[in-house]
Amino acid sequence: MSKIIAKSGGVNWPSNKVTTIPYSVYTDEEQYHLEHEKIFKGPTWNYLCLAAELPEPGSYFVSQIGETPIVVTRDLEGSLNAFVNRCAHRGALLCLKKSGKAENLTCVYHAWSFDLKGDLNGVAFQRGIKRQGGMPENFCKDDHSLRKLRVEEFSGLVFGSFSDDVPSIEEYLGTDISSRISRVLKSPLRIIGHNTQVLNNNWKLYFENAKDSYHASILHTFFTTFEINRLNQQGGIIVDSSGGHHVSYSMIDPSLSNDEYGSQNIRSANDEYSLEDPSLLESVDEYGDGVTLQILTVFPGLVLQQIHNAIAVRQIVPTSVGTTELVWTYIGFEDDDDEMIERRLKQANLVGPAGFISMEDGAVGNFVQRAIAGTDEDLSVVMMGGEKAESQPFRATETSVRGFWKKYRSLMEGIDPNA
Amino acid sequence: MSKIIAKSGGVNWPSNKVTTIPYSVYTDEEQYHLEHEKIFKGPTWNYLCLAAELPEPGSYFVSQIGETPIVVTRDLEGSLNAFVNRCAHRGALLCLKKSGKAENLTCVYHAWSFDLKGDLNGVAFQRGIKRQGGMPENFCKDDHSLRKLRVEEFSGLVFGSFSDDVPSIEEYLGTDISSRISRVLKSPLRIIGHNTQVLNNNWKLYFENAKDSYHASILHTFFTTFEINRLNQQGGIIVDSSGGHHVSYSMIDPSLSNDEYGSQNIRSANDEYSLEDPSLLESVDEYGDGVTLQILTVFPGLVLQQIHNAIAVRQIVPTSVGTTELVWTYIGFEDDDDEMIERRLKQANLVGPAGFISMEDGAVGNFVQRAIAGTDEDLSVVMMGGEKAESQPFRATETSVRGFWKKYRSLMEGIDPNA
Amino acid sequence: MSKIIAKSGGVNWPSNKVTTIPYSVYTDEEQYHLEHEKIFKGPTWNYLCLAAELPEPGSYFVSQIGETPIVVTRDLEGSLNAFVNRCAHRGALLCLKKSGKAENLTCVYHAWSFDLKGDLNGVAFQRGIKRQGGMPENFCKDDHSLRKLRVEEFSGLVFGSFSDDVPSIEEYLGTDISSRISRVLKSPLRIIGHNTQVLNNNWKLYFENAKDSYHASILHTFFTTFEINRLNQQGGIIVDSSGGHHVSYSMIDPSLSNDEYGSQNIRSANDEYSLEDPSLLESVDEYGDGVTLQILTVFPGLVLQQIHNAIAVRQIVPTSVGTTELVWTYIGFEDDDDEMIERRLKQANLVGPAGFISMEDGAVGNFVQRAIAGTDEDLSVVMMGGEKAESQPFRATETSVRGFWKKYRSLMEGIDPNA
Amino acid sequence: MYEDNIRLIENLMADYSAAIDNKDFERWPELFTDDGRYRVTNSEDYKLGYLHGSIWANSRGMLRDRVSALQEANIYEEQSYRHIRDATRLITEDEPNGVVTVSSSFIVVRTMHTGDMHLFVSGIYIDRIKLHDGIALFEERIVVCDSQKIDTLLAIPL
Amino acid sequence: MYEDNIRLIENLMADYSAAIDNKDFERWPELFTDDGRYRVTNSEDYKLGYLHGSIWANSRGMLRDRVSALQEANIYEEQSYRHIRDATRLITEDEPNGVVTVSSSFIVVRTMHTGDMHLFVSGIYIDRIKLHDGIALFEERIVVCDSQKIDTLLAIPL
Amino acid sequence: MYEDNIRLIENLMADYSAAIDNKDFERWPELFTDDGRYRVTNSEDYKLGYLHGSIWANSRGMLRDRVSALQEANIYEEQSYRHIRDATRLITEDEPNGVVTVSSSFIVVRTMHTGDMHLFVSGIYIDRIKLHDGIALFEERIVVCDSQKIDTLLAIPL
Ligand code: FES
Ligand code: FES
Ligand code: FES
Ligand SMILES: [Fe+3]
Ligand SMILES: [Fe+3]
Ligand SMILES: [Fe+3]
Repeated sequence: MSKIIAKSGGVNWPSNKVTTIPYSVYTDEEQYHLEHEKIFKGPTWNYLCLAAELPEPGSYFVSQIGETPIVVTRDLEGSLNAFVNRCAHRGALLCLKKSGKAENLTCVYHAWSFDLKGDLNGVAFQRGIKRQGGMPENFCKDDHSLRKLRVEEFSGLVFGSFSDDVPSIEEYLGTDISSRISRVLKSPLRIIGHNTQVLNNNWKLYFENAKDSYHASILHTFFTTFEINRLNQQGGIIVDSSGGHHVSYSMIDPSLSNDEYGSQNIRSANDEYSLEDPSLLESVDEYGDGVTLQILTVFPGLVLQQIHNAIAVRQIVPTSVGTTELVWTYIGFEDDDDEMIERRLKQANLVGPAGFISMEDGAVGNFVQRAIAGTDEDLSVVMMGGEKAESQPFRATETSVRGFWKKYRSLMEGIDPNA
Repeated sequence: MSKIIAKSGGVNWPSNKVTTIPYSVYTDEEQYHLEHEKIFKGPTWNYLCLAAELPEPGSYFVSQIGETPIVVTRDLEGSLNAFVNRCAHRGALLCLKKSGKAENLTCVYHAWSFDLKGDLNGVAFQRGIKRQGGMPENFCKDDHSLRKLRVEEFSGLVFGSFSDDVPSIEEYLGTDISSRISRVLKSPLRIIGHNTQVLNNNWKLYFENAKDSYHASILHTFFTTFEINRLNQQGGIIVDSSGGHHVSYSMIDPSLSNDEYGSQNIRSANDEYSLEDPSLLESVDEYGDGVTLQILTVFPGLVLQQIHNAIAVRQIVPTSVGTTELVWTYIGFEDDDDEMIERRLKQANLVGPAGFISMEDGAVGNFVQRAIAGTDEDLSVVMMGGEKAESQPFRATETSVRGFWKKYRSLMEGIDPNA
Repeated sequence: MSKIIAKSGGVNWPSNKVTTIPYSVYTDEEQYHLEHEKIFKGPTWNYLCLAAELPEPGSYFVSQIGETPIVVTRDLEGSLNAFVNRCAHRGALLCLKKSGKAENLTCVYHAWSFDLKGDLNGVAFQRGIKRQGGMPENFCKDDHSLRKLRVEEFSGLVFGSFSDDVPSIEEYLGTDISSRISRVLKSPLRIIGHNTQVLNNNWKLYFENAKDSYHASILHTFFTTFEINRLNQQGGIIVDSSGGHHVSYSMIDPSLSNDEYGSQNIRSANDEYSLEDPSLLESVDEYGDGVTLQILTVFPGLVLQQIHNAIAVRQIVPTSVGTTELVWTYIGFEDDDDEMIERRLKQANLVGPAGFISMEDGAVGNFVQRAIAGTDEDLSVVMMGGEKAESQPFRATETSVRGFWKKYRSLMEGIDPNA
Repeated sequence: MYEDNIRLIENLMADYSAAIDNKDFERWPELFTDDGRYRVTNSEDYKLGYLHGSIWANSRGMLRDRVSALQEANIYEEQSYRHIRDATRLITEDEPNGVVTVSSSFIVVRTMHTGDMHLFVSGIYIDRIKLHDGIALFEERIVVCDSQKIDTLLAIPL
Repeated sequence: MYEDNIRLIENLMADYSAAIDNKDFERWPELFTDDGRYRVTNSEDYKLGYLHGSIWANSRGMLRDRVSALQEANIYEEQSYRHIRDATRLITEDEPNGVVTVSSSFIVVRTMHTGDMHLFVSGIYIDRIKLHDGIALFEERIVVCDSQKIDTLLAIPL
Repeated sequence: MYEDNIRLIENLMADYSAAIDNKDFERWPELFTDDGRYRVTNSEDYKLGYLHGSIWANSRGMLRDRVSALQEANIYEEQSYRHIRDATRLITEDEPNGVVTVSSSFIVVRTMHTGDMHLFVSGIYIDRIKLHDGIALFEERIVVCDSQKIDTLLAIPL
């Protein structure tokens, strides 16, 4: 095993580069606990939900940051609030349903109640009964608010942060990422479905996978076969300056041949394969820019996907060092006509837990988790496209994966990695 | 996070008071391991079973202290014994059934056998076969007894201790608690049923819940609604000097109005609600003292409950830092007539895993366990009724919960908390 | 608890003998992790599979060492190879099936491909696409082979080692063990079945059980009752000089009475019991040496069993500190005639998860694991037949269990135990 | 037994599971006679002859009260059951009184609103069914769970 | 409903489960009409009226394409299902069009090639069945899973 | 197949599950013909044509011996099974010999005396059933478990 130059939690890093990753980063309990402090409760913006999940004043919605349960509310003035979903008295869950509507949040255990801003406004029997019992005179409700988060909305996405130091969400995202989020979330949303995929692997393995443009046309042969996307299309990768966020996009260019592929002789070259009902792939260029695929990630846990007319938001929720939940929300827009709705429903076959071009992503992280058992002293290699984490005008690269590790190490170790 | 003034296991206490409790006390593995040494194997009396489970000489019954399996026996002289249910040879479970009758306990693995006092009285092939093999000459059976516990019985309750220092059970309980145990267990018992409730939370969260008179009329709306019990009844809390044990009792006083309730405007005020078959609540004052409810706890794991004519013993058995089993034994008395038996069976609907006034207790501990995930650096607040853990003539208090923490901290840290 | 004289992981040893074993050796996470370094990846030969599972060039078979997944291949020259079943790029499982045939092993994630010797021979888009992207110029395939193991075959058994220091397999086994392996695996094998038994206990408890000749006639009453094997037969134990390997054998001697048994008065003396279909036990002396039973173990995880004509190989695979899998392969020989095949199928009722004389072994380790919960500070006793780990001409002994601990401690602590 | 009685019984069984699994709880008490008995016990208590039930009723009124409590008083997280039943076996048939005793093995899978799902209970139903005027009702249903353990709580009847 | 129609429906149900559990996948689309609809959803989405399905088809062709992808394109570890169904309940009967709507509770146990087995899904089938010339085919099968969670991936249809 | 034969087969199936789940073990061998065959295997071995069985018998005597061992010789913790079977499917019918081949999917839930319960086995029964003089008996029952893994031990037959 290579010599140690840096250490965080129980993980030893062989260098200050991001080209070799110790596998213990996916298995070490101490590291996982430290991630809660340095990343999830650190200077980051964590995706919480769509603003559309909170349609009116009094709406609340339950989400999660790291393993911490969070409740998001729209208060009576219509502004958004977020706090830990935990009563300030003895710590019971405050909201017991996924979502709902309320003027106050009242805990079932002893009926302490909180307004939608998270402030304590009622303590059952505070003065006791018949002047017996109750809370001490010096008890002050203002000292017992819920644990509040900062919350900001961007293009209908709601983000929360435990940190006072993190800049505004737009500054955090940067203009490149912001503009490509707005591009997709162009108008009022309509939610068309939800589900949750249970991933038997560390959360980072999924986030890397979403950033990994190298695997797209190889692991998912459906892509190549049906010319939905391939590396020899026009396209590229944008990585923000922090490294944490990225966009991968591509445009079909049917003129290009498959020879590059044949010459690679890899599993995915299979052109005689054809669909009996090709309507699955009849898509429209709803953005008018010819971009057929845009995968965008925001550190540490959001994926925004546009694949033809299939649009979805994925939230990555860690549940233990070795398990993760991927919360899918499938969306369209208020102004979709019936044809567009049916188109989105058909194309939804491409994505999600049963998606023709995404089901593999639910398993491949677990393939790594199982493969490193017993030998997590070894290293993973991230060298495709160089050693840096800059934007690149092609997709045969792991630049955005390196970007992830650049951001991750800077937060975990407080260093400035060589990337 | 508040500054540390004391530390046990992986838990940091902000002060020597018992009014704020760090949530990590419910999640920390190191703390949980230390509890086995300091509490379960420490100077405490742990409830094991009812003497009625051991009807005759030769009876044995399997129980648990902390995670340690225990077997209780009634030896041929009729006296009670207890030891770890683990063979002194290679450690196999000795008794494989929940209960039974035997003259010797013989291990299935290599047939070492032990008498009902836990002494080794037979080693298969001790002298080998045909003078070949067998145990060394210097092997002495007396050095290989089972690991024995002290055992004492009080009012038909059997307790065990790993400690030689703990005083007798009556002294441990004190007169206030002793007398109220004897009050309920007035005459020869008849067991009418068993079941076990699996709690997905740390054991302490359930024990606190049983001591918590504050929640009773709020979480369990059935109480209030049917005037089975409410805070504006006569009643009170007795906490013993150690803090570990308590009694909460009340007597119906129908004259009192519900206005106090209305004014609190909490979930549980719902008086138009009526039963189609009110026979459920037709109870008799079998103790002749008008006490309709008595909840009694003995540190660290016993709850004795009388609610009208529904009588039950609950044993709290930790199974991991985050899971617990609650073993219910439902009882009546030998001299119950048929009406009383039916009355107890009907009123049993009030308690247990499906109990109208107890089912919530099976879930609320888990609400806390889930709510503190990822943020167990925060604090729980226990201030209702002051800062002390003394007896109080009212029930709008958390005094017995503070009592628990007083006893707990004195054992875990060897300090004398300010309570 | 006795004073500490040695420590490995979180385990304290009371002496340098192997007659008392601290129970924490079966429960301590740190110890379990250290076992992977010192034992499974240390100077040992780990059983992987039968050579018969790799019939021809291109065959591969997936196995495990400790928790590490391993793939064994037969390369195009027909020689055997083994490596960690983990891609050298980002660490995905390379072989996704239990076994198969291939000329190259291609990873599904990014299509890196490896030859059957474990060398990297293809990197998808290594040169990028249209001269864009791809791997750095200085990237050298030779630096990215799979993690290779040493592999050796003996009598149709395939072993692998992470260590360069361990001597050849024959030297590792020694002549006594080698010759008795060859005795059983006399000619070309025929596999007649597989299954896997999930053991809810630490791996060592099962390995000790397989070495423990003391329990055989006591735990498994079927043995005694049907004179398949008993302690008062001729027989004995061979322990190799390292202590790690052993052979236990016996020959029927019907002349001998059961009095020894009666006098022990243990569970297993039950001679009135008879079979309705005795054909179960009609066996033939296929080795012509009258040996009706031979149980052989190779440190750290192989059991080779001959019981009459029931022959099986058992691989012990740890899956966590408290769980283990026992992989059974039931075998015969190519030259078995139909009668012999039916005989083996009938006698297979004796062994395996439902075996008349082995089912108990699947449970007894779990009896220990449960019995030591909460009190693993205590000690297990291994004194039958003395304090040493030498070969002995009788079976009322635990000499081969002591042998296990001798080998175990020498690897874990680097000491030379007094045995 | 007559074909049509078999059909009546099978429909009663299916209506019972559907009433609970579809949360049509008001329908549940109506599948019992006025003095219908219902008890949830476990194989250990049942063998020992203990009469206790986690849920115990000897009137349709008590069953209706259980439903009201479920809907108006008790606090529990949103959850749903899924019953899967094995074949119905005839045990005894009391022609004159038109009462049939049958049993059937079952499992119940419980799914919480969070999406967490697990095998909640396995056991056997022991039923006395009253057949009258082409209507079948439970005179008694004893739910014998194989395990004495109940996870968290038993809010919805089995 | 006529006895023989009941038999046709029961056979269709059994053929469906057998086709999937025995990995006779080509048989699966043939149990639907040409314009057969198939959707896998969950109780939450179903209640909210969301139209999305993890698997969504409105033609037999789409079902056949799902099978080809399963066999030619997608990567997943070898695995098999085991369906256990409860009784079929009649919901509505549309004589003139020979279309019957029925429902049945089910569970699916999934076993991986590694031997790891678990309760994968519980839920209810809501089926519109076309009966014509002594043949029964699915005009629509909606698979409503009780949980919105799916472990790892959903490769084989439910 | 004749209605009454179907009833005979369904009763045999139900008696089999009940004999085991109710621990009426002596009844179990009597559901087989004198030369009845019984084998517990797994889908992997079954596909590969391996003949081994964890439990393997080719006579009613061997089945009775299994029961005696279970009751007199072997040590195992008290435990019980709960069988849930899906519909019986006809595979082939050999009129002249009155032998019918059928299959049915099943699961078995195992509950230990401690109250721990889990999904123990899922699989399929493949049965050759002899129908003679209004009596149905197993000429062969092959129990094909979906998984090759068996938790702890297999004491009670499946
Ligand atoms: S825990 Fe919320 S009010 Fe007490
Ligand atoms: S472990 Fe009990 S006799 Fe050996
Ligand atoms: S992980 Fe194997 S090729 Fe990338
Ligand atoms: Fe992907
Ligand atoms: Fe309570
Ligand atoms: Fe053994």
